[in-house]
Amino acid sequence: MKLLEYQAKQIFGKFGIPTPRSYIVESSKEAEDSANKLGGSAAIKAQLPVGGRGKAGGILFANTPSEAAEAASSLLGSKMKDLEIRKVLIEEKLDIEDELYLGVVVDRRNKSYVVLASSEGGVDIEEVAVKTPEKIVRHVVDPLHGLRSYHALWIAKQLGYSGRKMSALADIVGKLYKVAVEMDAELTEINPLAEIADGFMAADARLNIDNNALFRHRDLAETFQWSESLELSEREQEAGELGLTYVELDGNIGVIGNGAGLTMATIDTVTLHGGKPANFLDLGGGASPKRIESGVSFVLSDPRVSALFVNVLGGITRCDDTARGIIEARRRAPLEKPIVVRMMGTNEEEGKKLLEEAGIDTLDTMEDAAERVVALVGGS
Amino acid sequence: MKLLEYQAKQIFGKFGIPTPRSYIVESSKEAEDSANKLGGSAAIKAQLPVGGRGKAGGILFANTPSEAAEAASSLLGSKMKDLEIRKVLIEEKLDIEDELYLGVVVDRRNKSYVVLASSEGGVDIEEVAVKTPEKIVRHVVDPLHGLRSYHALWIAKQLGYSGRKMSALADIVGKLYKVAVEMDAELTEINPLAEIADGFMAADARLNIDNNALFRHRDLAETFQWSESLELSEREQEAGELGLTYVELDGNIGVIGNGAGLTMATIDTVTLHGGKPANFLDLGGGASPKRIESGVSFVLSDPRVSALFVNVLGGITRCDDTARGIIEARRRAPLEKPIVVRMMGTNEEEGKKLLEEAGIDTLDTMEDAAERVVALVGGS
Amino acid sequence: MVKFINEDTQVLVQGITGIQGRFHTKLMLEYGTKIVAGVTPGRGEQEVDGIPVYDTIAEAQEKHALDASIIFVPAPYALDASLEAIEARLDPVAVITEGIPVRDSIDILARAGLGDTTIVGPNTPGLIKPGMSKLGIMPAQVFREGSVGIVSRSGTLFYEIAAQITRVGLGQSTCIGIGGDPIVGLDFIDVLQWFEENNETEIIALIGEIGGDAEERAAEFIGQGGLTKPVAAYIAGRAAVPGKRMGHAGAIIQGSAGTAQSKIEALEKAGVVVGERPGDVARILMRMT
Amino acid sequence: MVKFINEDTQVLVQGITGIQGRFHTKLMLEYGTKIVAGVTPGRGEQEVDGIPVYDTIAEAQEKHALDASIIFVPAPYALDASLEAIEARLDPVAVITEGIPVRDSIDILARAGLGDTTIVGPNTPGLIKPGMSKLGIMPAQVFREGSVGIVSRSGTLFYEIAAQITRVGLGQSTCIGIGGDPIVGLDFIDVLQWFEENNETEIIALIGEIGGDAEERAAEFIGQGGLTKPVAAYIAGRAAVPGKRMGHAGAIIQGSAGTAQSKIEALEKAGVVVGERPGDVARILMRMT
Repeated sequence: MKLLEYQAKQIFGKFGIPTPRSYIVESSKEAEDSANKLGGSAAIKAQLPVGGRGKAGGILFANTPSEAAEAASSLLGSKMKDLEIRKVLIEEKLDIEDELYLGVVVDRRNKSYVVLASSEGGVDIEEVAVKTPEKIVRHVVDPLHGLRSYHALWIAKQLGYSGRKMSALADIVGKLYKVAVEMDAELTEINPLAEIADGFMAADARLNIDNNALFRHRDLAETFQWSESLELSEREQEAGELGLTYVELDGNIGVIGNGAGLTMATIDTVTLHGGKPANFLDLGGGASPKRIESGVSFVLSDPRVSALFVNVLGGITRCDDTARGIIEARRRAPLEKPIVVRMMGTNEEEGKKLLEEAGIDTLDTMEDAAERVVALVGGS
Repeated sequence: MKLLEYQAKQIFGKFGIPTPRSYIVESSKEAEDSANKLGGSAAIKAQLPVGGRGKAGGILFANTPSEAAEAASSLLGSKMKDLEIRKVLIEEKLDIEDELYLGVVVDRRNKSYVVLASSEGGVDIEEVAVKTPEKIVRHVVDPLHGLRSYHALWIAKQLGYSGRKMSALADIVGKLYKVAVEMDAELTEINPLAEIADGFMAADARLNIDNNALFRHRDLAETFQWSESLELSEREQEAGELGLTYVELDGNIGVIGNGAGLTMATIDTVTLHGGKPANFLDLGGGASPKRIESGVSFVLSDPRVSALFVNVLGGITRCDDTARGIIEARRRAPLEKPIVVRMMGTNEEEGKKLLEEAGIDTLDTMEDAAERVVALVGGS
Repeated sequence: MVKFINEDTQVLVQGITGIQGRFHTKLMLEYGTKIVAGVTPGRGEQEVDGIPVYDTIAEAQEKHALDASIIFVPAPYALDASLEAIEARLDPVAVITEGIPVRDSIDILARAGLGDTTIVGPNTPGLIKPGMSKLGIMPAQVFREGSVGIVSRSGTLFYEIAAQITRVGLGQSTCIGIGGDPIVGLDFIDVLQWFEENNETEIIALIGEIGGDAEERAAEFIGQGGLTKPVAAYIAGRAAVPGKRMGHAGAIIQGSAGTAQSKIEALEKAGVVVGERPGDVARILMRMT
Repeated sequence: MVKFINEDTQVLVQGITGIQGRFHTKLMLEYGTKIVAGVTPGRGEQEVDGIPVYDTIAEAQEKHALDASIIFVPAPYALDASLEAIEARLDPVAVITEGIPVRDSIDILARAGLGDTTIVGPNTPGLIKPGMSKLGIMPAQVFREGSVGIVSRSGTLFYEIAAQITRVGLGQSTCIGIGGDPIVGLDFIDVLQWFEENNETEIIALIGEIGGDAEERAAEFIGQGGLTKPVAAYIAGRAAVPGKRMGHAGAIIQGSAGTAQSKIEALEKAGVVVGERPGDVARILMRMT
């Protein structure tokens, strides 16, 4: 789950990270009032979970409250990267001396968190990593000890600070790590971290939370809904409500598999044969006839889909159950979309027999089935 | 710092440990109202940091609000173990099926916390430990892992519970450990932990907090003042304000030393020679003349003190500084109380010379000095 | 180094009273795995398929000499279940549970490292030595004794390829699913090292997918001579969309990192033959024998 | 086992810029201790008595080969300072700081155990090898080279008895203050074991006090033959009041536990000669030589 800037900043603030004074608003009138409270001038920032907002024109500046109202009005309701701007953040302008980067991410290789810091802030850190990797300070956290004050000081020192500013920066590093751990963050980032006269301030904020950990953050349930609604397509949201693991793609061949790897491989194979998958739908392990039916119906109901490819490896999932689910879905929605099934494993013969009786194509290998389904929609 | 029952219960409650409904009151009128809110019958419990309240008559029971008022009025203002009862807790009566003991204490030997649990609750756990040690379940916590759910379950199982009650008990064990760690407790205890029809409830609560950790619990500063005022004598409180490490004893020989061990040994030696120390006062390491003067003046001002024994081992603390402090204290309060000084170490000669000039006795060994001071107050 | 179970290994099932736990306990018993006890907190004193259930491992250990564990408990309880297994010095511990928070996995693995416990997973199908025993949830019928070692991040794709290997007549020595999460215990390199030393394994199938750089690291290890046995590989997710999680928590292309292309190139550079389609793996292996 | 400093040991002072740190750095340097660096966060790039100061140990280690550390930082920061020393693999680490929360001490010692770092203290005067070096705050003039090993929970009482031992002409081999807190790293038994193996130590003085059961455990160790060299002891606090803390955080009689009487009886049962007065210790030791 990706939090919006203002949500991330609220959480950062709770952990004691300095953030600029700001107001979140949904109208130009509120924007004007807020700018007034901030003393007239302000930054007006579109709240969307996308990178590169600045370049895309999502951050405007105003010198007076009326300018702020105008800026807010130009942003609100407009679209950026296909998403509608519904909220803007009205924030005090900072007198920035320098811009740093600070992030805590999951480090797969070291099986821990890694703190990344750079004196090159305000730009894409991946670019910095490619162009000037020596400008990135990395500290892999030992999970048994956590990030201690002396680690944070070392990081701040590596960025070239000493004395009071070093201590202030180290304090923020320590708190950002605390945010990462306590909020179960996949990524937490301050970019840029603004150096100002008497310290530092989080000028921007990113916080992506591990969906698997939401049971520890029940207060974020509502935020989660909102975040899903921004990130996912309508069909993806519907699939989520049905409990299906579904990703929308832009083709015309519906793809259903059991298991993430197998479903990915199915999509790859369809693509290799010149077909264009319309979706990725993983039924998961030990799917029941009911679940299979629900998945098949969901994909068939997609107007973009001209044919469906179901690829099931029977292990815990039984082939006869799969067949029954498919047949039931077809019975309920008697559309003229062809279905190609490839199944193998537990109760394979029984499943194939059921499908044949229902007039549904079955093939023995993934390759053959992929070829057939591509041919059915008119080939590559 | 010893918290009172009601303070401990408030904290336990915050950590999710079930506690009875209750009201803390300071008048019989409030007691009546509270009993009313509880449905009429109630337990009325004196709030004092002493053990064995029940036996001493500090816990009364009422079946009606007016009985509660009467009970509260009999307790409030009365004394128990020399302490005045200023608050009583009005608490719902529990329908108790069984009483358990649950505690978390610091385990010096294993350098960790140890969880103690017993099916023998409501009685002194030290007595249980002596008489029927097999009835105490002990679990030493590995500080690197903490007390995990499976440890808590094991403890609950050892007490003879299974199924839902085991889980409920384990939950409380886990939370009590959390209280111990997060509150920096030296001792945290539920005795008795009442087994009721649908679970367990903390019928009593003890929570002693490590004074060294108060910097992490600033919200308890006020509680600390109150707690000190209950536990310490007036002179001990005054000494505390002067920053002196002082314990009041019941004799007539003032004793001042530098370092806890040396001061204890001084008291022992005075006692061995038949004297009765009036106090323990440890100047600590590297005491300044100012600090020494303050300590000497403080002890001399005690009307019970007939003679003073100052025993200083000069290391970081200098003997000449000690002498100057003593002389200045004597000058400011020219009482006719004899002072015996034994000093040794850094600048010993200079110190002795200064004292001799001021007419103050100095001796070379602790033993001789102890003998002399005992003789001065009239021997054993 | 990876310890493996054999016919004498006494296995504990954590979360044995749940639907998954019950189901797979039965299947593992049928396959010959020596399951001697189960644990589900609050469900002590029951039985599942004749296996006694305890509330804690400590109690189970009073009655049984336990060696290895397989964990089916729901994600919110998997942290403590894993730590309990680690503290009880069980090894290996296969964590089947899907959906464990990354923070918990980090914690589990750090503590496992203290006592040198091998954690397989989380989010793994487990491991199987065909014909002898399995500590996992894979369908037994697709495996057959043989000389191919399989290591995979995926579950069903792993069975798919194993089935094809079996069909071409090769069979498998040992097959290990390392798990589809971003953070897993046993990784490709650990397993490849073990295959290198394992006499029963002659050739290896490596099944990877998009996300992270586990395959690139494996390629580096192979390229540096860490593995001398021939490897055939397949990488799922060539057609995946960047930024979208493809089912597995770990299967996501972030920015330009974790693409199938990057993994395929790295593996090929290290001398691994990478198939275009899953079916290619068995064909390539056949050529290698 | 206890490592000790010698003339080659390179010592770090943590909290070197504080009043205590500065003062004792000077005294230790005068005694011959090879202090090579100091650390105070936020005070890097300064100097104390010619010793360079760094913000972190990591930086100090880039310039110096550090062996041991002595810690003077205020109690609220002692946890991190100790962990920093442990992580930097310094050994031994003498924690002079008084008033550290027990919870922090527990944490420090648990983590020290992972890497086998010896923590002396907290709330200790440190250790001294008379005539060679000291890692502590004891006044040097009361010590002299000799054959008595001293181990003590107390500070000044330890100096008092050392001075008397010196005065009777015996001198000391090695003296270690284990600290006056309830929870300390190095304890009586560790030191007694070390004395048993240490050729320079012929007889031993053990200085205990009320609170806890460290002396009883030492007595048990001696009684079971763990120590064969003769021991003279003194226990402070015969006249102490139960329930009152006598200066040291650890010096408190709780209920019937931790009394001087219990300790004296245990030690005497183990064959230790216990003096009634501090001055008795030197006299007893004289008779033992």
